[in-house]
Amino acid sequence: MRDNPVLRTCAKILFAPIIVFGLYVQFHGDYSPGGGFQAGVIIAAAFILHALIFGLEAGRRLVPQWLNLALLAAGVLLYGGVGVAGMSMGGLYLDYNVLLPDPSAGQHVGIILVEFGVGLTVTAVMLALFHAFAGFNPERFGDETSDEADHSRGGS
Amino acid sequence: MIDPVSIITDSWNYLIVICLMMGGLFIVISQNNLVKKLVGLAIFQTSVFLFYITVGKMAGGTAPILLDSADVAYSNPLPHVLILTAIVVGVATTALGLALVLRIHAAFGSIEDDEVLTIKAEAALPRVTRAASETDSEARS
Amino acid sequence: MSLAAIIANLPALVVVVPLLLAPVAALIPVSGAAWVIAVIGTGGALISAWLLQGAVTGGVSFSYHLGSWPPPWGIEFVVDAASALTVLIMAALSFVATLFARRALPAEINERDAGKAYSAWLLASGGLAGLVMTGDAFNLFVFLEISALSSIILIALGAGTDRRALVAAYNYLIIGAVGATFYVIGVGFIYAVTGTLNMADLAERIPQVQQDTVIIVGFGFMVAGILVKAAVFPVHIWLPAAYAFAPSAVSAMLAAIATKAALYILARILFTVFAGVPDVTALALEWVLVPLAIAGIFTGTILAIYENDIKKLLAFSSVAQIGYIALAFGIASSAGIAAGFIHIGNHAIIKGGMFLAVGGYFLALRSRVSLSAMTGLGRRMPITTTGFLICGLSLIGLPLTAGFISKLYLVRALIAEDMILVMILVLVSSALSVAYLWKIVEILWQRPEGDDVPLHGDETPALYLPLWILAIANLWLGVAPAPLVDAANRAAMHLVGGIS
Amino acid sequence: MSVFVTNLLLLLFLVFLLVLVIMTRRLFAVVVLAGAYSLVSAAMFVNLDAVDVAFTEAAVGAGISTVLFLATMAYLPGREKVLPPSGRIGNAMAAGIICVFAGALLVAAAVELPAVGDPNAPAHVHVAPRYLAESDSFLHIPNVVTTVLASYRGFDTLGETVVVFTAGLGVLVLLSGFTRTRRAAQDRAGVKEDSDA
Repeated sequence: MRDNPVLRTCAKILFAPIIVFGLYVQFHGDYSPGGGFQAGVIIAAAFILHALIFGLEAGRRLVPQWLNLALLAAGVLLYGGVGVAGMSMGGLYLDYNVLLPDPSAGQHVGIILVEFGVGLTVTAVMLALFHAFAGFNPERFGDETSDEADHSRGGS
Repeated sequence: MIDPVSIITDSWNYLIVICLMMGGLFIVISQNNLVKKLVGLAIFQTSVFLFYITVGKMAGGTAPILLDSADVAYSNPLPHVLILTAIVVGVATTALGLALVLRIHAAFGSIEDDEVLTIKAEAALPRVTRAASETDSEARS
Repeated sequence: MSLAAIIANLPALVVVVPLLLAPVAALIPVSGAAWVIAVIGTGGALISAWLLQGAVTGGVSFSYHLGSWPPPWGIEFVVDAASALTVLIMAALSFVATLFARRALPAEINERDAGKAYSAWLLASGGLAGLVMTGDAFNLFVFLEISALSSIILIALGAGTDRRALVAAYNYLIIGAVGATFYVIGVGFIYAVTGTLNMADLAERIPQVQQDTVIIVGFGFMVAGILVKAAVFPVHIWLPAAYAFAPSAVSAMLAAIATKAALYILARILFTVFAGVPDVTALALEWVLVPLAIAGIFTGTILAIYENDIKKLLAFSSVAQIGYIALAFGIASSAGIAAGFIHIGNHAIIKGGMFLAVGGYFLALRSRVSLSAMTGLGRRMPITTTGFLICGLSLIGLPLTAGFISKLYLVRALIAEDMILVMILVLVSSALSVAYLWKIVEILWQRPEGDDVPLHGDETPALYLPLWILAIANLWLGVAPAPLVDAANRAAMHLVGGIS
Repeated sequence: MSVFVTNLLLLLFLVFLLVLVIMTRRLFAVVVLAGAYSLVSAAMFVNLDAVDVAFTEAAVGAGISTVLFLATMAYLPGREKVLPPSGRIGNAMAAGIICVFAGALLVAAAVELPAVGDPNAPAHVHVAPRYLAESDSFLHIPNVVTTVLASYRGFDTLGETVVVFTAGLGVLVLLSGFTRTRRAAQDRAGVKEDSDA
């Protein structure tokens, strides 16, 4: 699959438009169907396509595992952080009204931020799931070997 | 605007959806294969989603994305929100379940419930027999 | 953030602090540092829960509107005598278990997974707290899943010492998901005839609903789902394996708090949400919950008598103890519900302490703790064993221990309702529980036939201090039970008095 | 009327797919059929005005779930084991009794439910109208599902994000983690002993 020039070219051409479409779904969720969750799946699909065509290694170079884990946490923290911001600005948890002087505008900002948090986490999780399943090595867990062999394998 | 015939006839929706739910549950309980159990669970949950969305449907209504004209009936957005959450929860459960299935296969060499259960059943045996079967399995590996 | 803001937001902090520290812990590869995050998370929750309990002691109860949206449009947290007490018990126990986890958890898994394990740990404790606080029927499902998925991760980590943990985790996942889906079906039917998800609003609207069958079926499915999570007989089947094969620290935390949250929800659904249809709930209590509870008490006790693996034995004993709590709720009188809450607290410290002690044994033996492996441990690990014994005596209900107070109030409540036969059954089962405890005690001080099994390391305060905190709590609550009993009485009054 | 006909057709198609899933023994086929089930459900969601749900179901149920199932199947035997008829029939009987009982209860309740689409059903008149009204007048966001999801029930969605995070965490621990499987009663003497001193 990796040596097929048609697939490689298609993947290169499609990569950016898929992400752009994902961003559209993310930020246009106020007006049309869509939002962070759907966008996250779409954006992850672009990276998964890349990894399918160019290999898991190349995919991991594009988004290393530490970055993936960081994004995973960042989304939850962003969402939760918006809630904490609401608290610290005198409102209750997840109160968007207090984020800006105008409650309606505050709601807009809050909704966009939390949807972005959802999108971030979902993208990262989908990518992590793909890499974990595709890169699963049953040998690592199959039977006990010495712990030296254990520690020499893959980094986190 | 409301078609009375469609209201009467649409009540069948619930009945068929209940059949679908129970079909999914049937797979979860009756099947022996760990992957097929998860498939059944996904079908069970998807059917429950259909039930919720049916509750939210309003006859002659449209999707709850507001239009400029005033006299439009919208379907209930609340079940949609609940089900969006539930779908995500469902896929999370499926992913974790599949990861467990892979680990079980790596550790036991089987994804059939009865075979894995047999190995588990050894644990219920008195200590002596269990120790014997453990040595046995180690000798094999 | 100002102090005033913190105090105003205490109900949210109980849940949000652990949940938001979880992703932080996941990023930390160093076991010790991740543990510090876990201590901050559970400690923060404990302080918040303590302050909340202080606030409701004066009889105040209030609702916290998440996102400032008033219920039933938004989601609310309910802070009252019942929820504050339950959440305080759970926060305290998960904090103590976290102290124990410092040494115990990294020893049973690979240390490079410790950060993620502590993350799951925080998610489980935050998720269970959310379960208790929330006043929204669907939000409850979300927390049900957070706590279930994170518990499954923790149980599966037991594969580091025993591969059967994977099967236990898978079975819990399937059974738990089916239970949660039953709950969602129930909520869906109730929603279709009431149009609301808020529990207080549901309680108001349910009596006005004409469609009786929908209410009965919806109620039945919701309760069935919760019974699975609470591990009430006969849907307890996931519990023994899950507790037996999870890492020791995880067993201790789950045994202490996981089923307690579900039992509290059961009480809430029975006595507040469906309070408006008393004939339905009375029927369910009398013909379903009480018989199941008694069956669970005897099944659990008898299985425990014949079990050799000590963790499994304690897990079977948990099935029996859950039966006592369910039975107490089944009495449905104010005194009965109070007895239920007393036992929620006491069983948490009893079983939490016993699992912590077994964790200590495990780390010394470095193998599954079976009865034969425990031979003579009483001499060689006196501090751990004494703590274990105190909790054990409390479990069978010896006077001057917390367990005695539980039994006392349960028996009193049964007598007050003229349920003499049930009371006799409770006493018989208590006598039976002496059998399995005595079996353990005997072996602990027996001289081994051959040489002693070599132990790995001496007893360290890191392992026995958390145990002793709980052992002393057992004695203290046995001698001076007033704080817990008063709080439980207030909780019961609040639930039976309806939502005011 | 057309909504009803399409619904009925889609539902019957779902029943058909379900029967196929139960009958099929090749796990690859089962997994693909389950994906098809999700996709048809998504079509049904569109038909019932739940466009956001349909979008998600198509992307997640039919997309990600199927990919994960297929990825798992790559490591596993492709056929399920056929039990001896005694065991198979026993399992099916037990499951059948539970499902028929639960299904009968649900049917008894379902016939009492407000008719599908009844605009006066409690679900339409109680809580939901405020969302529809306020989303326009106060929030100025046309997609009501987004406002309810992110604002009114934003805490649910935080929980949902946490659930996704939990699943990601769990899969990472289970499939790319370092805790190896051990068989019963294996001690770890000398491995971990001084790691924490």
